[in-house]
Amino acid sequence: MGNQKIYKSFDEAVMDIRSHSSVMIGGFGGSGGQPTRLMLALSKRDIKGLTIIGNVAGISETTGYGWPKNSKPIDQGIFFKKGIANKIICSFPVPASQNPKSHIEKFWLENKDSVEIVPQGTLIEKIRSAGAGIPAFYTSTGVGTIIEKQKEIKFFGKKKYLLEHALSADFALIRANVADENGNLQFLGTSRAFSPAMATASKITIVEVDEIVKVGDLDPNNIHTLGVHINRIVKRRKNDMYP
Amino acid sequence: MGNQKIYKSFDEAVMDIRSHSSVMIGGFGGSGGQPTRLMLALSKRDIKGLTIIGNVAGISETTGYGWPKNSKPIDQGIFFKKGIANKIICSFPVPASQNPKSHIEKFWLENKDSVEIVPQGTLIEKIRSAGAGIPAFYTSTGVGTIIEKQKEIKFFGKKKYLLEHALSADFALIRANVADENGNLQFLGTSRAFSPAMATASKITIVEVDEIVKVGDLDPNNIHTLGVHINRIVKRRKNDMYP
Amino acid sequence: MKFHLDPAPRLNKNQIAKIATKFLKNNSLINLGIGIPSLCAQFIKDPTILLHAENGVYGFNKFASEENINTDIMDAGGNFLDMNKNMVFFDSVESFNLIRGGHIDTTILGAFQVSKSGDIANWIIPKRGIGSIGGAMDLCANTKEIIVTMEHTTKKNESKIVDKCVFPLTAVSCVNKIITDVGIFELDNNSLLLKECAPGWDPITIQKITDVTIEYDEKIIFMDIDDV
Amino acid sequence: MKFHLDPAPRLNKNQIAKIATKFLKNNSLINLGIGIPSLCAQFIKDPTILLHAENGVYGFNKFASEENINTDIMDAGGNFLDMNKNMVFFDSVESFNLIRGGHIDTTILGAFQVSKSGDIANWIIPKRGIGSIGGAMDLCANTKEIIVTMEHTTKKNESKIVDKCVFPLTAVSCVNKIITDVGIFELDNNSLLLKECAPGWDPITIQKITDVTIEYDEKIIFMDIDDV
Repeated sequence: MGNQKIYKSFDEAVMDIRSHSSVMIGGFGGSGGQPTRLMLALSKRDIKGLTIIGNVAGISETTGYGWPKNSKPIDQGIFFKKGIANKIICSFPVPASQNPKSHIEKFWLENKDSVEIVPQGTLIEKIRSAGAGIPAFYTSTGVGTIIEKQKEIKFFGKKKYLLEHALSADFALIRANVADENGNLQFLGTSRAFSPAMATASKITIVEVDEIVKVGDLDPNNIHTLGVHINRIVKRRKNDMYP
Repeated sequence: MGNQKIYKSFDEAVMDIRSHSSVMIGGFGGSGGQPTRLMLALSKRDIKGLTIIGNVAGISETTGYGWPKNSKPIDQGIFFKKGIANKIICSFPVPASQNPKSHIEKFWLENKDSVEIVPQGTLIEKIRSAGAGIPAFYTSTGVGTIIEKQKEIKFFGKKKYLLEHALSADFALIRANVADENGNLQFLGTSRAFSPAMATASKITIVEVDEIVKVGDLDPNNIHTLGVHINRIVKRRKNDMYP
Repeated sequence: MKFHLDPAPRLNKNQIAKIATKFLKNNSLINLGIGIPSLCAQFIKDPTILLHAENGVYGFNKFASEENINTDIMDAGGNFLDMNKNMVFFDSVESFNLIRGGHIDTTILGAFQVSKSGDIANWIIPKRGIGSIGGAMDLCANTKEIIVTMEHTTKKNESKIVDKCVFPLTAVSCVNKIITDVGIFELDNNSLLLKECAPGWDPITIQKITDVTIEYDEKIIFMDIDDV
Repeated sequence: MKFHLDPAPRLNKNQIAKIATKFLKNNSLINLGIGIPSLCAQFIKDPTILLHAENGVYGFNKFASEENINTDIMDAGGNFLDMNKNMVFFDSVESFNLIRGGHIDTTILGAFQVSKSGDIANWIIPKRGIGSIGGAMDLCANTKEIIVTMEHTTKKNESKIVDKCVFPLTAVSCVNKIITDVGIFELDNNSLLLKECAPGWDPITIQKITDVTIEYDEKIIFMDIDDV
């Protein structure tokens, strides 16, 4: 494959993300799995109306969630602060303590339809389903709650389940520890989270990595995301200001 | 955890599998991922009426499928030869060339309901669903074919899909390369196949391995099957007659 | 929290957490919510009990000290963890297969309200804003056993055990046990059974601050001050 | 296979396989069925084309010699493979996510019958026994492009391209291209378009052994004997 997937800069890698695209943001929330540099590059684009899909959505900047002390947390709120997104699909958009308000909460106060909350397990399975060619599945999560509203219901045995639909996106921005030139990825620790599923569920997946190695350097038994799902790879510089 | 999951013999590990149990057999078909010694131990039990669930079901003995030349292939047909099974759910029960007839085919000639053929991707997803708490999912596989019979149909957009239900079992017999004492497993190459999903979908999962290591000896980022799914571990002797 | 009717001090958060851990079984996989439940970890001494976090890890047992942080090793609450040899990592798909698939034995979590039928409300107080579901709905709908740890009353002295939850639900008919700062309760067949009273408390004083009728029998336990 | 009406020898299996490979695109993920399709591997020289097998591997390119067998490295046909650096392994769940999720660009497979509407029958001849589906239904229902390679007629000289399949179907309306031992066909909008004729063959002689009306235009290609 050579290195045709390798991009030189974060800016170049997100250059074709247009207004009104849907963009998945990998990781779980917090600094570890977050594609911080790709997010910063995207946040500088002169576009609007993005739909953001991510798990813990915008609480790090206000609470420090998942960031080391004395760091400067950045989260998905950056797209709302910059005015380039108008919708987010996530599971955890507000901190347990509500002050100060995050950029996403401020936006939500004026645009109540801008935040769609999905139970976390349903959100990841919706994304996984999109990548796996499954248009919909049943789950008992959310039965008897507000999540049940306007959902199709079905009983299996005596138990009640909700029909949940696949969720895909135009782009996924993810972070991994290492990529080979074919795009095969390995993650470290809890930084894997939503990223492998998102890579399968989006038309274009862009990954920022700490290291790029030759094809054949990774153990073929331990590839966390298959290279066929990865379109672009950008290497992070050592020792920049974000963890 | 210590080593309470480690069993000394294959016979002991399968001792409580009773008549009319459902038993998943891991791997894909062929010698690599097949739990051959657990199968041999089970085949000696004085029980009857097992339901076997496995992918390529019984073609190795007659065709040598997936076994080295000059070896003595054993496959899931052994349970029918010994008369302890009366049902198999699988995707590939007969070889492309039909002679000589396998034990499963011979049994089928007298018991036409004894073989249930499921498309391979649907079979693995049914098993995965059972382990993942999803009672049913939709797939386009099998639309317009005999598989569609008596299935619920649903359109998503203009495309037609079939509803497929989760498939669980009482026991799973699988083979892995290495286990730690907590039951965390790693597989090699294409021997992984159906085994990780089966381990999540059965009440009791029993694994035969080439090697048992201490907890902490496996890379925590590269565990293929989580130890919580594994109940019993038996180590294979080096250099016995089966690959 | 102490009110003029209280016959004795209520248990503190650490005491509630410690009590909850005594109900955990050998060889079980446990999920701890944020708040009081997260305090349980320090009291779990059985090495066969594995702690699970939604973000893709189980087997952890303590937070990392500030000088020893690895941003790739975190729990679902955003706390960085120390490594130990029982820990394994996986992605969110597998993490929620564990939850949705019923592989978690016990979830301990907090609540705004619990009803006598076992409904739980713990994700949103509507007047406060958007709310956050996270993994709570998955955990409550699919875990074999749910233990709620919470203060018995709100800051306004309102009962958090109620006939019917007012706040939007997290899941229905799922709570098995409630451990509050005044007692241990079991929910069974639409009944609230008081099993143990905090030191200095008794069924009558507990009933006074509880909106649901309490049932109990002669086997009821009065905790000793030395046990908590 | 040669019949008295044949104007020239039919292509052999290797020739059919070689022709099929010329339709494969750069950077594509390909699944090859058993029989003629498996012969394609040897003709693929583009290193960006990755071969996928249902049992959990892609990137392989050749069978292992008998003295170099590793039973943990096999294709879906039960053939042992040599390692190369492009290969990666995964389980059956992920393997079929690739298939069902539409991540396979092209599947090349054999067939008993193909209809002009693109239906394919390739998993059972009922009078012969149980039949085996394997991954064929998943591949046919979900791959972006399906190329069938097969002999044009049965041993009894019956057309395998038919108005309507008689054998039980593998999938409906999915075949894009058919490569037989006499020509290359495209299926489009319920029409059978003849694009290329094998050396010595022409539309009229091909029509004689085909049960479906063949369409073709002035751009039709007559293969040169040196090209196959």
